[in-house]
Amino acid sequence: MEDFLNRLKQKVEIREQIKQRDDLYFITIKKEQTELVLRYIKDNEKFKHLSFMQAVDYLDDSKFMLIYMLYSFSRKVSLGVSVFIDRKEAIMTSMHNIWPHLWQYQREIKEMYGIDFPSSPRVNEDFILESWDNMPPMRRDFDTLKYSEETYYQRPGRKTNDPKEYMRKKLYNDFVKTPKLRDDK
Amino acid sequence: MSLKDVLSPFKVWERAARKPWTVKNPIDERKGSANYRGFHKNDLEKCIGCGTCEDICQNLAIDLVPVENVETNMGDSGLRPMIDYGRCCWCALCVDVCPTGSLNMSNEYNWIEEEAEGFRFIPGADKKSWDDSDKGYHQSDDIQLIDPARIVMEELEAEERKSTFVEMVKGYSKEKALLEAERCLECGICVARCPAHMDIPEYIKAIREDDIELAVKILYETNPFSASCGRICTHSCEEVCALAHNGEPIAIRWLKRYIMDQVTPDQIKEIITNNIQVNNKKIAIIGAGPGGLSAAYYLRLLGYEISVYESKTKGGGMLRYGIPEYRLPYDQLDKDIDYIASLGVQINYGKEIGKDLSFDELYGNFDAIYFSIGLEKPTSLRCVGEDLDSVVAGVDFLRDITDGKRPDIGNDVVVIGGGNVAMDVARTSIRLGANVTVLYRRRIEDMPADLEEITEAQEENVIFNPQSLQTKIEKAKSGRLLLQWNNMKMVEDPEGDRPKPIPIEGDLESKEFDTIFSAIGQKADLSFISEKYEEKMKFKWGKAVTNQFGQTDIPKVFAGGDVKNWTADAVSAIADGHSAAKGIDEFLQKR
Amino acid sequence: MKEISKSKYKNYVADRSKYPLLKDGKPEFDLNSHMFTKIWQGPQHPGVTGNMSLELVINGDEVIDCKTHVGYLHRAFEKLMERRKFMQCFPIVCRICVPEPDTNEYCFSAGIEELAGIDIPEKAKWIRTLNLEMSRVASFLMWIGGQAGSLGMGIIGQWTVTMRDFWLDLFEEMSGGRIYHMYMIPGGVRKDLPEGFELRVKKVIKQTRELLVDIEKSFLNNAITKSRLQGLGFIPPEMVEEYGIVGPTARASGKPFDVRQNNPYLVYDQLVMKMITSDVGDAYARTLVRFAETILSIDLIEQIMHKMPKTGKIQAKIPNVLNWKIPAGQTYIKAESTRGEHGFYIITDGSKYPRRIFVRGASYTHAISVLEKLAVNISISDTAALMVSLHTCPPEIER
Amino acid sequence: MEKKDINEVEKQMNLANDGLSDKEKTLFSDARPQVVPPVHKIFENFRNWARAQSLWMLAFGTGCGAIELRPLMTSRYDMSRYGIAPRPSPRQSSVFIIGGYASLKTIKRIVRSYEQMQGPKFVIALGSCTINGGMYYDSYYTINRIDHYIPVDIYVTGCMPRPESLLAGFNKLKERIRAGRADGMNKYAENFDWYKKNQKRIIKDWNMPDYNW
Repeated sequence: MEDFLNRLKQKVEIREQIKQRDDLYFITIKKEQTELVLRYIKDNEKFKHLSFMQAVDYLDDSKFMLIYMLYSFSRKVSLGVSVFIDRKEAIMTSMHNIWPHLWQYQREIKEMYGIDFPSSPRVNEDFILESWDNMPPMRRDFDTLKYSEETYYQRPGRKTNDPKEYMRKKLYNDFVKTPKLRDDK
Repeated sequence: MSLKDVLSPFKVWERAARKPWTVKNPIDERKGSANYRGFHKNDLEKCIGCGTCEDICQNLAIDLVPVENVETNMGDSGLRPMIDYGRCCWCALCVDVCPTGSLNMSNEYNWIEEEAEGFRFIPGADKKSWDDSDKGYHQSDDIQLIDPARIVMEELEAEERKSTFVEMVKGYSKEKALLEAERCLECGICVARCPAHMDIPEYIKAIREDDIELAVKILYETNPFSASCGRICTHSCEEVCALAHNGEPIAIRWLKRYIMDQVTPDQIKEIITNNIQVNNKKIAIIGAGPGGLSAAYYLRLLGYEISVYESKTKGGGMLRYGIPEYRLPYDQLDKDIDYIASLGVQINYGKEIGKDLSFDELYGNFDAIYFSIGLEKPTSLRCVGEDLDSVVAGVDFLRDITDGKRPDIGNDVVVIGGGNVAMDVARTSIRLGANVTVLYRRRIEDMPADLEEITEAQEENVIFNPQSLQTKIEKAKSGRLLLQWNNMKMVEDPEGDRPKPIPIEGDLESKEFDTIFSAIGQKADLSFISEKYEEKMKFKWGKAVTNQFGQTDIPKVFAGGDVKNWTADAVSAIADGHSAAKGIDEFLQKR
Repeated sequence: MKEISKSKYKNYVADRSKYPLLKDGKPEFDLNSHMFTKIWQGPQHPGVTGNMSLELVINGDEVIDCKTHVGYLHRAFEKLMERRKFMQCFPIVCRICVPEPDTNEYCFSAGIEELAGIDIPEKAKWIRTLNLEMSRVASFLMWIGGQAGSLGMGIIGQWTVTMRDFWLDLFEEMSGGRIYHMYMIPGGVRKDLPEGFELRVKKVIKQTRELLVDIEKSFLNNAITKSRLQGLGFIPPEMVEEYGIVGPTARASGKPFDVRQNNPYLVYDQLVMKMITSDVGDAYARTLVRFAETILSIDLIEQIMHKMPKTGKIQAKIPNVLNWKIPAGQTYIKAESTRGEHGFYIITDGSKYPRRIFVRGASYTHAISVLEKLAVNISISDTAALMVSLHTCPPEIER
Repeated sequence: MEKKDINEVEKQMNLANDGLSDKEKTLFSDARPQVVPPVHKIFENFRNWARAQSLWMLAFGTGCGAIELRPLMTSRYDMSRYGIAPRPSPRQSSVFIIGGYASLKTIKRIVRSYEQMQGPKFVIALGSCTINGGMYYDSYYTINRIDHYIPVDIYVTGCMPRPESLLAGFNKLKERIRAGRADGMNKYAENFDWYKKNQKRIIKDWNMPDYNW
């Protein structure tokens, strides 16, 4: 496995390399070289099986990470190939020519994260969500609880008490509450 | 495909003759298994309403609501979980996490309603058919979702500490403090128990998030003596900690100490910035102990001009003169006092009211007076010979030690009493190289001293001689003192109070000692108050009678601390000082 | 179980003469020509597995085009887990797959343990393996019933679903829940096995073995089964890698891909097991492979019961679950479910909440890419059988 | 008084069917559902008794509750002996079982299937999720309260409710039918506009007839 990674290093730039387990490695590559690397790994290095492809939202860095999890039957090793793309220009080359079922993941990512894959088959069709008119829900800045509360009715009539506040009210409500040195959050 | 494939399926006709699998009456016949996660039940007596179940529930299915017949008290919020079966997923995390083990599950699972509103109930309070079922998912010892064991605090070994006044508790490192802080359930039950009502869960949370600045701010909201309290507080908060029910409580005191250990006095001044709007009202405070100085601190924040009068040469009161250095190093105490002084509080050391300055003068010159004096006058041993030379009051001895004196106490000393003062005297004497015996009327478990003090004293080879009442002290021929005592037996109290000690007739013992320390109790010395005021103030059992803000019957005079409350510990004095500040402020605002 | 040998029959090749012309592997059709009808199979249709639907274009009773629609069971697990603490996630993961929740529980727990650096006790590993194998048997039993039901043999379903219920009784005894066991938590398992559990497992195993003999006679060696399933949904070996096909479906096409053996986890390396494959690749081969796997799982349960340590701790020490923070990291944990490689990709960022959890449902491609390809040119009466033979599970697709 | 009259007029009005194209509008009815008043008391009692004896349920696995329907149908619990049988088509069914959570995509089909069912029809809601959102209370794609979209007769709690609970639920439903209280259909007709408003609020691409029967 190390040999293979060294061979790969000579060909392309590997930005980060992590060995998580004996049978699980992660590498980070440049966005422009994704297709090249994936094709090379699949055809020449026997990583034939694509376990999945997914996106991760790094809202703080304003980036999306795309990860392709590959598996080699002969090496019995999984390899996660990740690519960072800009969050504002969320466009990625479609890889459905390498693995025919990849369009499915790309369609899901388009819907859930709003990352576009031009030329991927049926990428603009509804996949899971139907009649969705909000921002792509898996993005970190989408607040699912708020949306749920606003859209679907919660059953009213529930009220809880904080033990600390409740005991203050019951036992020592007259005790001093000042000074307040903390900043209110 | 062949003829065989056509005929083969017919072979299973024989199944028609077998006993059917059908359950005759499924609804009644099939109870849930012994381990089934069915409907909840709650032992209302055991439950303390800490709300940990509410916190762990990922579905927000649990509300805490007040329940009839359950009173709120110090260790019990009086709230009980109400479960919404429109949310519950029967994962039983609430059962596994329950610190008291009161919440469990039965093996019932049938609940049908025509209206959706009917699925909320308070297990235990709303009677259900499964309340008495003993089957169902129960908490087990096999798994622990909350760690019952406290992170061990490193201390000096007993042998090492016997010869030194260096602080024996080493304090938490950052890693350990974070681990210990991680154990907190943030229920907040401890806050009510703390006399000063410190916001304990919040400052523990601040430790966890490694935000020391915030933690210091939280501490100073309710307690300007945190560095000292972090070492010597009686930590009654830990008694009611939810974790104490099935394990060891959070080391709240050590975590407070950890916070204050992280900051230098200068840093405190940077962290807590005050914008004091000075007004021209003047307040006199008698006694620079924790009570007086915390009142001074909070009054100063409100803009008053404060003059503190202290008879001794240094501040801190009983924290300095009553507590030995190995428990509370003086630099830590100075840290607290310095910060208060830096706010512009004027502390006059060596000014004794009644001697250097009269109470009348204060009364005339100031807008309000607050006195918070320590208990320094020892109570009598009530036995023959207690006025002999080498019979020393424990508090006097401790004061001498603080002043840097090392009195010659000889080789064999005895301490009479079982309180914290007795322990301090005994352990200080050990450090001076003496063999120490502690004489106490009742059993060791009845001693009012903190349990850990007793254990530590035992580790340091203090000999305990419980159930013995001193009867006579006389001068022996060798020039030493001969102490005679009567052995006692414990008699059950018919009214169910704690057992009473009764002397066993004729069972007398005696032994020679170099020094005898009396430490059976102290009271306040109130002689500084001039008679005409003392008459107007009310005292009961030697304690000042005040309203809840410390106001005595003379509106201008406020009292607090050991002279007022019965717990007579530092944190109560601080709390008194805090509420007196509010009382004085309101009193002066109104005028 | 007999060796699954190379089949004696030829691969089914459809008579293409009456179909529309193919363009890029897809037939061309014009709905307005009145030669084609568009119908929806599902979501309210007894012939679909779970709650999904097929948009079929048919010509007579032949399917010309198929599109699958999923999302009827979408609950946004991955989003919800991002706002739950680690321990709070564990009740939710098992809901991802209803017939076989335990694989999810294992993958999640193992991932959390790996990232938090926790080693679980030996006995917990054995109990987990037992749990996984039991759930495989239960899930396979249900599947056999489903496959038979799709061919109109309701009685097989009556037997297997009831037999599955006996397995569920064992689960109830072991974990306290029938369907959602919530038994494996990060750090170990929740309860030790109850007393006398081994005996009861043996009894159910005996019953199951008897039933499987009957099923072999009445379902596998059945003229109807063979005529309907042989040649249906043929997957050539090349397609396995191209389409990411996993599990028994891949093994039925001659690809020896089983996570338990390729990348052993838990105690699978201490168990004796054989790779069950067939090189035929049609629905019948898949049926045989799954049937053999059921028996294999029963064998494994017997081995586990025999080799399992009788005493020992079942839970490693974990920090206070309310304040549990896990250092930043990422991992991919996979396990073999009845449908194949089931995986959890977990990213943590040092906070109390997981950063991202992705669930790779084993039948993710089976139900969409593969089904859409295979459903073309078959009879509409076979779509249900084809779908079941791919063992699609909608909730793990849309999560 | 005047206001009430307007409501009455509105109720008489036909449905707009705005979601349909002009071509499709001709294919669907635009009538409103009508309240069916009970007939003569004794006869109604007999009818209710007969209805309770034979409950045909719609085999639509809307959520994970469907997994426990399978054991219920098969030999161990054998629901056919209680007069309950699964039917594949809404046209033949009288009981709709909402199997737990309903996602946005499913609720559209639930509404449509429910409206297609012939009266008298009853609804059993399974699990916490139908009552108050259950464990998906914060999910953006599942509804929280099923009773805002279709009328529900019986709630069975549990996650999932066991087959035994379901049977108990059916028994309770039978009681309710016999007592003449299972009038969800009339409730739907009476409050039709309210239900429709709720449904249309969440189903944003309403491309089906307003009342589909």
